[in-house]
Amino acid sequence: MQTHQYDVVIVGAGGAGMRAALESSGRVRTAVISKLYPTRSHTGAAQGGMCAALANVEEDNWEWHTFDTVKGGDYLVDQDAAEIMAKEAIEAVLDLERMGLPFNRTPEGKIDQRRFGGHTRNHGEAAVRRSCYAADRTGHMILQTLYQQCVKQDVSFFNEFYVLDVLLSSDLSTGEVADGEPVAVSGVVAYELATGEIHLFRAKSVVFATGGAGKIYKTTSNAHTLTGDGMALALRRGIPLEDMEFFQFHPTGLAGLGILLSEAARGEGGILRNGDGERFMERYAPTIKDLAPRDIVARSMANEVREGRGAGPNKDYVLLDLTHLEPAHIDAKLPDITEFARTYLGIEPYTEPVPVYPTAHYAMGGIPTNINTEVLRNNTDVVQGLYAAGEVACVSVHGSNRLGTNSLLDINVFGKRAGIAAAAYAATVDWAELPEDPAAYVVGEIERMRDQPVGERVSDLRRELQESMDLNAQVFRTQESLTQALADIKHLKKRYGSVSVQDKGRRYNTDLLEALELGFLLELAEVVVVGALAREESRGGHFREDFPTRDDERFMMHTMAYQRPSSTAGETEIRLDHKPVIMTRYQPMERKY
Amino acid sequence: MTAVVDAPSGASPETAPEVGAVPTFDVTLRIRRYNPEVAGDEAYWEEFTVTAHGTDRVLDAMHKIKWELDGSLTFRRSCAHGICGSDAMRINGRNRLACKALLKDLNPDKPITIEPIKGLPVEKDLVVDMEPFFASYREIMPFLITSGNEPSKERLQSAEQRERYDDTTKCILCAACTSSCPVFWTDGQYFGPAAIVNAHRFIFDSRDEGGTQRLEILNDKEGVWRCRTTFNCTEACPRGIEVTKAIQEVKRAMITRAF
Amino acid sequence: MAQTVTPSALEAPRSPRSPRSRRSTRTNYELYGWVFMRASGALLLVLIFGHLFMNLWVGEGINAIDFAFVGGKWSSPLWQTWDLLMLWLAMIHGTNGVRTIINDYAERDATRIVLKSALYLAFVVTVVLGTLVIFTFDPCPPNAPAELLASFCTA
Amino acid sequence: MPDAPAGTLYRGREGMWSWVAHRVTGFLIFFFLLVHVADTSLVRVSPEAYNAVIGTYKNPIMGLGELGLVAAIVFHAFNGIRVMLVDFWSQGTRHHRLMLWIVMGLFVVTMAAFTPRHLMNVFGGH
Ligand SMILES: Cc1cc2nc3c(=O)[nH]c(=O)nc-3n(C[C@H](O)[C@H](O)[C@H](O)COP(=O)(O)OP(=O)(O)OC[C@H]3O[C@@H](n4cnc5c(N)ncnc54)[C@H](O)[C@@H]3O)c2cc1C
Ligand code: HEM
Ligand code: SF4
Ligand code: F3S
Ligand code: FES
Repeated sequence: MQTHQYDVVIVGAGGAGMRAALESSGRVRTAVISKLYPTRSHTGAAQGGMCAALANVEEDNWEWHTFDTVKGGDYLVDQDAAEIMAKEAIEAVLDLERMGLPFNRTPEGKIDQRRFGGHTRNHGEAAVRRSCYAADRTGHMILQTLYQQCVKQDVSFFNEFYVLDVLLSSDLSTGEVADGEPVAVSGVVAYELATGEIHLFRAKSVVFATGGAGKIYKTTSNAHTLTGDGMALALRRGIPLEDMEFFQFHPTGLAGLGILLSEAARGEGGILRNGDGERFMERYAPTIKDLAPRDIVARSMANEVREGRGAGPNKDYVLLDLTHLEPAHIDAKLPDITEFARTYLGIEPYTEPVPVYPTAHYAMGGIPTNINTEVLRNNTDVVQGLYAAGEVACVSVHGSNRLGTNSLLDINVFGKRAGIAAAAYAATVDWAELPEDPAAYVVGEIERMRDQPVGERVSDLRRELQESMDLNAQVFRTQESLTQALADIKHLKKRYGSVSVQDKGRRYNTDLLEALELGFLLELAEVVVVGALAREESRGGHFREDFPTRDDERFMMHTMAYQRPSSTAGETEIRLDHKPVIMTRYQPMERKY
Repeated sequence: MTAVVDAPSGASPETAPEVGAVPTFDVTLRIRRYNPEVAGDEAYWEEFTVTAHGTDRVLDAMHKIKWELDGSLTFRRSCAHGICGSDAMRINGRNRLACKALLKDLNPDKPITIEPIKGLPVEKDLVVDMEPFFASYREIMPFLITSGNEPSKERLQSAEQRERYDDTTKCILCAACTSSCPVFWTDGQYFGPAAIVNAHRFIFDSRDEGGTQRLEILNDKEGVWRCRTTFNCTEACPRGIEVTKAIQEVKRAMITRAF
Repeated sequence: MAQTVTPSALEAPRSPRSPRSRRSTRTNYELYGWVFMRASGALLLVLIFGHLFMNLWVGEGINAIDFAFVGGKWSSPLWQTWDLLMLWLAMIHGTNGVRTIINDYAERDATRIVLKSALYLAFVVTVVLGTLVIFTFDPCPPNAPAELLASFCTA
Repeated sequence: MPDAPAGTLYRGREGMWSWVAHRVTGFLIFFFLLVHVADTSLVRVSPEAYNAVIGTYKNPIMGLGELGLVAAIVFHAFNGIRVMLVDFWSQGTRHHRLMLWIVMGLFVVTMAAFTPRHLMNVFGGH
């Protein structure tokens, strides 16, 4: 085992992680640990844009942006956080431009902006052009630009190191640590892919920026590597997860594949049509039609298919029609996504509509944090020195449904805040005590997995999990379907105990890591389903057919899910608690578009 | 979409939206394997046959092998749709991204050969050491260099100025180009096309002031002058970047500067 | 503590950051070489095609080449300059080209040095020899049989 | 750890193969040039010596070799022009493939004109 010491350790080198690193590495000794080379992170897949009320092309202000965010999130948004995000958005975009990000430009040479779902002028009057973009590769440009700046600042990266444990000064997982008692982070344990070696990183501050968990579903826009590691590690160590039942299904994934076609396609004028060629969004959201927020569009699409108005031989998808747009316009604004359609479906978007269907896209929930990105271990206490930002975190700026372009914003605004806060904290404190034998847990897990001579195959379990989640916990949910999903997960968790890997080697043992990632997925899926079962209402990304309306009376609150030992020895269960929603300006209204 | 599965194993036809009726077919993959931990240290070929669907890519077939036949098969991958740059490999003799190469375009009658990209040390199976590649990238100062005070707003740039370097901003650092370059194969010292592409991205950015320094770095004896315009890089680039064109523009910029 | 021991055979194949290994050579030599290859190539095109045309095409082609033919050509300053220029340009162009090839394929420094020394030696010998021949050439050497010489020698 | 195993031949396209040919022809011409200067310098020794050596060029085998050499020079020269166009003409990289076919066309035409005449001289001669 090797030991390293850094003031700040950042886990994850996506947009949030690198944005934090840029702040932190200039102030204190910082290391960034990432299971992928930084430029392979999934931030690079983001297409459409990053919004900020720059008002470069039309009247706009951050207050409208805050409102849209709150309304888009179906009022489950913490409004103080949303306000911060909308305000700091402007500087966040300008920061990136000054770092060299090649935004598309207006005729005056300023950053160009375009429309995006749910972003409106003056509290819902009409769609507004708020999304700053670089063709349909905004995430790619952000990731590259941040990495470039990290190269400039000579940030220390540990690439292809998998963080598998976070070390805390007390064991929270039993639930026995009293509220108010101080708990601090002391480091992380990581596995080096190249050698199979275990590394202990001692740190004063740890920032989690490990991204999303889309792989709990089968059809997803997320990368194979988005297995929710950070969320699951926190959960195992007794930290709660907030609002995990809210998972966003993006309306326009390539049918059957899940590869994303950005909302920008509709922002630029694309239209959704059902099997009869009807522009069905006119029925569901008469004002902003195809640019309604994602939960509404995804549900409308699924409903069209369910009611037999789908397109294609099996009537199981709808069509995204770009054929009325000028090919030159498509090439200028949407080059990548039209190429996806060509490469993967053999469809020419100039002349043919593209088959699309909702795809699992974004985890609104995650590790709860306050607006300073400090991780909460209950409704009020923070874990000292532990921070989280990006998709892994839940500051709750997205509530129950994230607006398009708000995530690239989130990772920049809160990534920056996390970097500053983590460095500031590290500069003031001493090293926290390391637990005894800090790597024991990770070593044990790995050895158990490697030593199991024969057993269940990782891929079977993962496939069964993903299929059950797609079937039972997707756009439409019922008590019955969720109960089924929970039973499936419980069963799979049992079988996971006897999973074995074929590759017994040390070097580049990706087989072993897939097995560990499956463990994360199973635990997160359980949290999603348990939360969804308990939330007997429909709100944002969570739609219960047996409870089709929003119920502010009972459910205007965040879900806090804790993993605690269950009565059966050696097993755990999910216990739910609640946290109030922070409201400042906007009282809940019916959400109409 | 609300159906409840009886047995979780059930693949449900009505929830798997597939485009038209896709025929299945068998493909054989001939994969260059290398395990650093067994004695002998020799790379060898191994063949696997799997059943594939119409829209499957090479990556899907490789996953099938890894997940169902041989868990020790090792390769990098992440996004699975050609934007993260993890899975550049040599497929039927040419560099491509496994996640962008459709099996049906590859003549499934013959085995599809898959090898690691050339010119970088192989670590295991298809995984190569990317560090030399990134080292070259870091050397060309791949970041915006400006002088003077930071403006309070954005720096202005016209649409034409933005267009000037658009092509080279698309790079995902997959190394398909550099490892397809015959000059890079020889001794691995050449900066390689990817580093030049990324230098180009800044040299031709109207906001950047570090062009001269970058030109100087690439004027090195391992720099642009080693390029012999073989165009392998341009053919290999999964992002459709006109790599050779970018290299030539850099060369011309140096000539203009020198005379 | 469950210490995972890494066998020495499994040393980390790479460190988080590899040091810069390249020594930079910030001169314009490669640039000049590159430009020269092109400029000389363009000139050589004319020179060599002219040369080939005169020697292999006009008249009886290769069969006509003998001492008398050469003597005839080099008695004219035009052809003397022509061939001299061609010799020098082709030798520099070719030597620089072969140098590139050696740089590409000879990986070990020792091999490089040996091969390049041989190359430069060949260059010097050939250029000196060729130049001397062109300048010191006597089209009508005394004591040579007249039928081998150009017609003007006897005139 | 072996460094990069050779694996199969890289299946490059026109650009790569034209470069291989350019390199091979350049290399060949260089060695011919060394020999050629050496034999020509025999003119300094004596007319007899020169004519004796030049005489050996006139046998059919050397004649065919000569043909190969001319082919090499012609290809190298024309392709050299193509390389320069790729270097200096802003549209060169887009049309490099077309230009290679033009090079090949010119090559064929040139060789078609030269070959019969040369072979007639070599074989039909004295
Ligand atoms: C296809 C697609 C399109 C999108 N388009 C948009 C858009 O247009 N606008 C918008 O605002 N949002 C968009 N999003 C959402 C947004 O891109 C993501 O939510 C955001 O990029 C997440 O950034 P992140 O930094 O949190 O995580 P990521 O970029 O996913 O980075 C995660 C990092 O954590 C590392 N990591 C993970 N686990 C471990 C571990 N165990 N140990 C060490 N390191 C680990 C990974 O290596 C990686 O570096 C899109 C998302 C997708 C999938
Ligand atoms: C007939 C006119 C000629 C032209 C137009 C010409 C042109 C060129 C050009 C442009 C190059 C550079 C290629 C590159 O950088 O990729 C080159 C390379 C080269 N030339 Fe010539 N050349 C000619 C004659 C010759 C002759 C007579 C010789 C031999 C003495 C020669 C030997 C070489 C060699 C060895 C190379 C290096 C090849 C490489 O690096 O791949 N050339 N030539
Ligand atoms: S230029 Fe193209 S091939 Fe080369 S690294 Fe970038 S994306 Fe990959
Ligand atoms: S393959 Fe290599 S030789 Fe030049 S054109 Fe591309 S860098
Ligand atoms: S897996 Fe990301 S590019 Fe292929």
